[in-house]
Amino acid sequence: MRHAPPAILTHNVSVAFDGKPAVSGISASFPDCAINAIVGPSGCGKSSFLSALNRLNESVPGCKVDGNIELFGAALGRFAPNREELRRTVAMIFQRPVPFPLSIRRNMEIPITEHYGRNRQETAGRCEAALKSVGLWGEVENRLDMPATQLSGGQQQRLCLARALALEPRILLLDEPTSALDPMAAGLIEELLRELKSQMSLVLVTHNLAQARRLADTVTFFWMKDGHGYVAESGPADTLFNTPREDVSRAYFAGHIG
Amino acid sequence: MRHAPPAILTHNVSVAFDGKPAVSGISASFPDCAINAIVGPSGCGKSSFLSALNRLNESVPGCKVDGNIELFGAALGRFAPNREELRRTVAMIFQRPVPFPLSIRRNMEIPITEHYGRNRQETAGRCEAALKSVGLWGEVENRLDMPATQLSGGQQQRLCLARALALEPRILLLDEPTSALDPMAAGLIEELLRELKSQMSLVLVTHNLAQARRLADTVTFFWMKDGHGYVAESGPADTLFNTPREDVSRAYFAGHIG
Amino acid sequence: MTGVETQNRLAALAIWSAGLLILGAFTLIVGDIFWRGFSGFELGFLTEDPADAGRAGGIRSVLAATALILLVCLAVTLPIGLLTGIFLADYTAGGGRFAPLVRRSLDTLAGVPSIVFGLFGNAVFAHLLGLRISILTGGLTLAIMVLPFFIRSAEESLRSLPVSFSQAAEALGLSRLTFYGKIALPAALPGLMAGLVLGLGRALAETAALIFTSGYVTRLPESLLDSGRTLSIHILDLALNVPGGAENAYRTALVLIVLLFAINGALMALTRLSPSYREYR
Amino acid sequence: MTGVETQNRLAALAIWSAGLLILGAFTLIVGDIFWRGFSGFELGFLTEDPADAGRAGGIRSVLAATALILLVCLAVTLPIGLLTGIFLADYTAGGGRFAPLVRRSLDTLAGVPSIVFGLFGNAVFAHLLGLRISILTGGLTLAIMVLPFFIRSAEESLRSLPVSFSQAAEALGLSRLTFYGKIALPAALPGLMAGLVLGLGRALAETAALIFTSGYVTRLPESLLDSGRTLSIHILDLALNVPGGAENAYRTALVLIVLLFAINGALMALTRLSPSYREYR
Amino acid sequence: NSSSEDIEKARLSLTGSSTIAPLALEIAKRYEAQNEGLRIDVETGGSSRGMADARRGLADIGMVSRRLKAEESDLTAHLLARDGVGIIVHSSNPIEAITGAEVTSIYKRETRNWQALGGPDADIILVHKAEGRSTLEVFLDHFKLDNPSITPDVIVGDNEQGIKTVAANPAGIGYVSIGTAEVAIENGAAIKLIKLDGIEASTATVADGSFPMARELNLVTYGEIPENAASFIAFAQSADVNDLIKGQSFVPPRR
Ligand SMILES: Nc1ncnc2c1ncn2[C@@H]1O[C@H](COP(=O)(O)OP(=O)(O)OP(=O)(O)O)[C@@H](O)[C@H]1O
Ligand SMILES: Nc1ncnc2c1ncn2[C@@H]1O[C@H](COP(=O)(O)OP(=O)(O)OP(=O)(O)O)[C@@H](O)[C@H]1O
Ligand SMILES: [Mg+2]
Ligand SMILES: [Mg+2]
Repeated sequence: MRHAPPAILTHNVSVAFDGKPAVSGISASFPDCAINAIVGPSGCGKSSFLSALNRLNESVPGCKVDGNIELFGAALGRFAPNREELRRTVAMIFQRPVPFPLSIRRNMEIPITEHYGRNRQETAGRCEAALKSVGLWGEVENRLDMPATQLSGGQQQRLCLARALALEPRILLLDEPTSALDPMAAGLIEELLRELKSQMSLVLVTHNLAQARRLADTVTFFWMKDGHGYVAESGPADTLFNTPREDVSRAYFAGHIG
Repeated sequence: MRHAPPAILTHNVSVAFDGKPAVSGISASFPDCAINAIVGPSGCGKSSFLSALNRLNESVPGCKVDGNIELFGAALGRFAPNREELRRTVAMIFQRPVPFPLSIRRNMEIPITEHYGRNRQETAGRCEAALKSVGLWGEVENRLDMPATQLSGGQQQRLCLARALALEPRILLLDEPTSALDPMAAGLIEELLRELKSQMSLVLVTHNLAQARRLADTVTFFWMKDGHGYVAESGPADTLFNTPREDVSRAYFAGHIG
Repeated sequence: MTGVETQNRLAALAIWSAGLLILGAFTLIVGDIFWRGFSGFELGFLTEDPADAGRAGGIRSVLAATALILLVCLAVTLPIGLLTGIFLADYTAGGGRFAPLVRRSLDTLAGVPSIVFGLFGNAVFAHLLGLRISILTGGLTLAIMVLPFFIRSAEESLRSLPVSFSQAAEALGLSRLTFYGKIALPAALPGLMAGLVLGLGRALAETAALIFTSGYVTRLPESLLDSGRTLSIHILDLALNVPGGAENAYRTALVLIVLLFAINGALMALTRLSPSYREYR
Repeated sequence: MTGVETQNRLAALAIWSAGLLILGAFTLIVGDIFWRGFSGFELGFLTEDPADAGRAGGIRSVLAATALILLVCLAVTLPIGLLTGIFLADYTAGGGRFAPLVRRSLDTLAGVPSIVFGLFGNAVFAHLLGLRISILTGGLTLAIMVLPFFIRSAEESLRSLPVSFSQAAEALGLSRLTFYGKIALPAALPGLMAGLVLGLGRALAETAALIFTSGYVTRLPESLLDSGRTLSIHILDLALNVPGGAENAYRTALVLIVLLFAINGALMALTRLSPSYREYR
Repeated sequence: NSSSEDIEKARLSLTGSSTIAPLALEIAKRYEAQNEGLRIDVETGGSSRGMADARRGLADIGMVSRRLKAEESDLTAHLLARDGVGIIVHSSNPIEAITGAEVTSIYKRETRNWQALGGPDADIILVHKAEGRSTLEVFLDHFKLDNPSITPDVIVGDNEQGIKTVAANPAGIGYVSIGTAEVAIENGAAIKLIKLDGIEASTATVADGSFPMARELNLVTYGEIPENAASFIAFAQSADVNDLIKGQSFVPPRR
């Protein structure tokens, strides 16, 4: 009897900018229905690696991704027939919330109609469901036509989450999603992520070790050597935090370096 | 026999933007010849408070600072006769290095000639001494006329430090000075800060608890209540990290919140 | 160094003086037009056609021709200008080595004397394409003249948008069409409008390019293939060729400036209606 | 939705077409001038003064007058333009409620027909200030016309600098004079140069404003108080008033365009020398 | 379809001198009012363009603000009106009359001060027209002057510009269209027309032929004249338009 394939399986992935590698030789496996944290110091290529998973750095000039990526057991190309489909299925949330400078409603509607066609009722339904799932519905229900940029930082980030969730992704990539938010707002997002992991695979890049301790099921620890990042150690969260094998992980998790 | 006054003493300082307080009631004391860390989650007003110490937020429209600030026992106004003198004496380093888009040499020279007049030899001397003190001289000695923006992130941050140190400040404010740098570059800066504390008082805002543990002599912990920041606890680093008094500090330093 | 404070004060003085000087020049020039244009201004000036070579009557037909020419100009400038602006602002759209060439061409075109555009429009649109001396020919010629300005300002306003918008749109799997149509252009609206105002201003002020293309006729135009004169040509003709035409020249200039204010105000009001506005002052 | 890919391809097609269209129009217009201007072009055209109403001889004196007028225009535009640009870009400089007023005035001025500037310059500079119809009067009038464009583009390029520069300068206790003079203006150089190129282009292309201010004289100017005609006026005059003047009109247009290219190239080369260049493509 | 052809047929186009254009426009309006269905488009672009467009068939009728030269005899001129060119000085100048010889001597820079003519002690400021202007040709022709020998203080392009320049220079002298000058004086411009060789410079003396320095305003055609154009020219040359000609400050020719 075989296990279900992991949500994400990478083999020897490297990302280079203008020929200069930012990360290289990344082989990692992220299970479904789990929060997979990526931790490590600045500049070690966490964001670059994350963007490779939904081919978002393809539009960065001079950026080249090598290696194999499989999603749910299928090569990236077979998993999603085209880039748009891939982006819908593998959603991405950034450090700073990026609401479009439009109304809250338009922020939600534009991606929904793009992927599911123009159907007024279905769109409204999806929009409401997604906003409810991030706990924003009650707060904005009566002012959907107000500019999204007038929301607080935490609300904006939740709106961005809702915007992505409305497309029903199977994988959610998060690049330090709470590091620009105040602790209450960050707490709300953390709670949300815990709820979401029953439905999808989450990959969470974070600087905040405490956050990783609180949330992560698996941890992948990036470190730098020769000017580019690599995976120094990875595995279940417990193992990494309590009994890391490598010297560098031990020093990092004990707070001596990084 | 009286002790020397602390480098910085604030009493009931608050900073508000457009009437909305970002931090309030900050009373703190930072000794000379020490690294004083300010830690706390995002948005709790650490940067706002730091800018108040050299009146940098005076030029932000709508920003109002209240309360008393004393430097080396003298009220801010008496300590430095004017704003420019104050900025020279109380230097500030930002999260992202801000080299001016000019040559390395010009970056160093402009502030020196502004404060000490145009004296070719003295300027060159100060420039060299400052670059040496941050360990950059050997790396750039032969290419002082290359654009500063072509340096690596770590080198840029050290250039910014040198630029400030050339003015011989007595207090150095640092707002997450390593959070955008890779671990090697960050390590160099940390070492530098340790050296500098024999000559001046450093105030270091950091998100990185491990960094605070490694460097800090005193720690001031900011937390949020009612939408604005306040000092939840402060004192010697040992005390805060090992035996915090307040519940919130205990939870924060144990990694349960923030 | 307390000299620094003095320096700051001197700098502020110089900067303020420059601002005041500009405002002064503006007041002088526009004030002069208002002063002279208002004396003896009657509403009939707007509803009657010119008579006695423009000395008598009003400017109804001239206003109509001006409006039509501007519409033709806009109909060409807006789509081509926006597309080319996107082309220049967005490297992935193909810019690469080609964009600097287009940009340089535009800068050169911006400096070609308008009389050359006039001769070109006359040769190509009026005669080669058989559009005659007409509102259509004039509008097309104006469009070529205004495009360099509009494109550069469209490029600038698109370029000033944060890249995170484009990144977020890509991450949501939006097409470029959706991104530009529904997000970037609405967000860049204030800048685009400012560019449009500048472009329209230039179009309204143009004479040399129009003498040969839209013409001189003061009859009320019945179709886009009729010739018609614009406000600026009317002013020029009254000032240069019609003895005793100065009064009506100033009145026409007054109308033109009020029109400019109105267009400016209307476009800004439109901009303010968009939810993108608050973000970008 | 594979429609998205199709949409992307359609968008790319439209955007590229627009770029090509602009390049095509440019080639047509500038090519036409080159084609006609080159036939029978001799170097003597640049070193002789016009003869026989411009039909014979060259354009030496016209070139000289043009250069002088541009210099006067620059000498006024640069300082005032930069100061006002700073005024508008920098709220602490005093902008506040006053800046929008100045900005609106500039937009309006940009749309005032140039003939009005001509009449204004004639009344104020030539007669009221007693500068006569002269190169000085022409240059000053041009400066007023070009300022709105230059200021707006100076404002834009200053505004596009990261605020962190200004913040860092303040943290180092630099005066505003130092900040603008040594840091911001050098950093904004590429944008400023682009604005200057546009402004100079407009100045070179202007006719209506100069007819009443710098005049028609084709003698080699001996002082700034002499009258002198610019290349554009020469072209206009040859095209409109001198039977058989078309050939030399095209030759003059050719010279003007080559001049524009040269100015553009020179300013860009200057920009590339500055260390700020690499940061801001 | 045939109706659109009819419209094509019933179109008449004029182009050329910007001096004549306002007058032609008024005449065309009146003629259109009398001939339902006919459209006359008056365009401008200068005398030389008028001739060029007439030759190339781009316009039915050209407008030329001077007598045709010998080498332009391929075109047929139809005299529309006359325009006198008068000498003007500043209104504060006591000089009331001038002779041809004095004008020649002033423009040759032999006479340099108004005192020589009994005026104030002030250096004469010479205002001259740009080359290619028909007023200039009339002036040079009348005084048998050679243009390159003249070194004026100011060169102007149009009549309005000449008037503005003299009005601003108390020591100025210039020559402009008499009709235009009369209107300007009526509107308070600080200039005056002075007698030339004892003859009053006014539209009246131009009309009766006694004022010697004048130019022709012509309509020109090339080759066979279409019927439409011929009847318009006939109308434009009839006494029916005298009021319009006078209205534009020109002088109707003796018919
Ligand atoms: N668009 C780009 N062009 C060139 N180099 C880039 C680009 N993006 C990233 N890099 C380089 O790749 C390396 C890794 O950057 P990346 O942003 O992936 O690191 P990170 O681990 O996410 O850091 P942080 O924690 O600061 O976000 C860095 O050295 C950076 O300079
Ligand atoms: N220029 C400004 N205008 C208005 N509000 C501001 C401004 N700068 C900061 N604030 C507000 O003040 C509060 C504190 O911000 P501040 O940047 O001081 O926090 P911080 O602790 O430094 O956060 P971080 O760790 O993210 O840097 C925030 O709520 C922020 O929205
Ligand atoms: Mg990152
Ligand atoms: Mg901060």
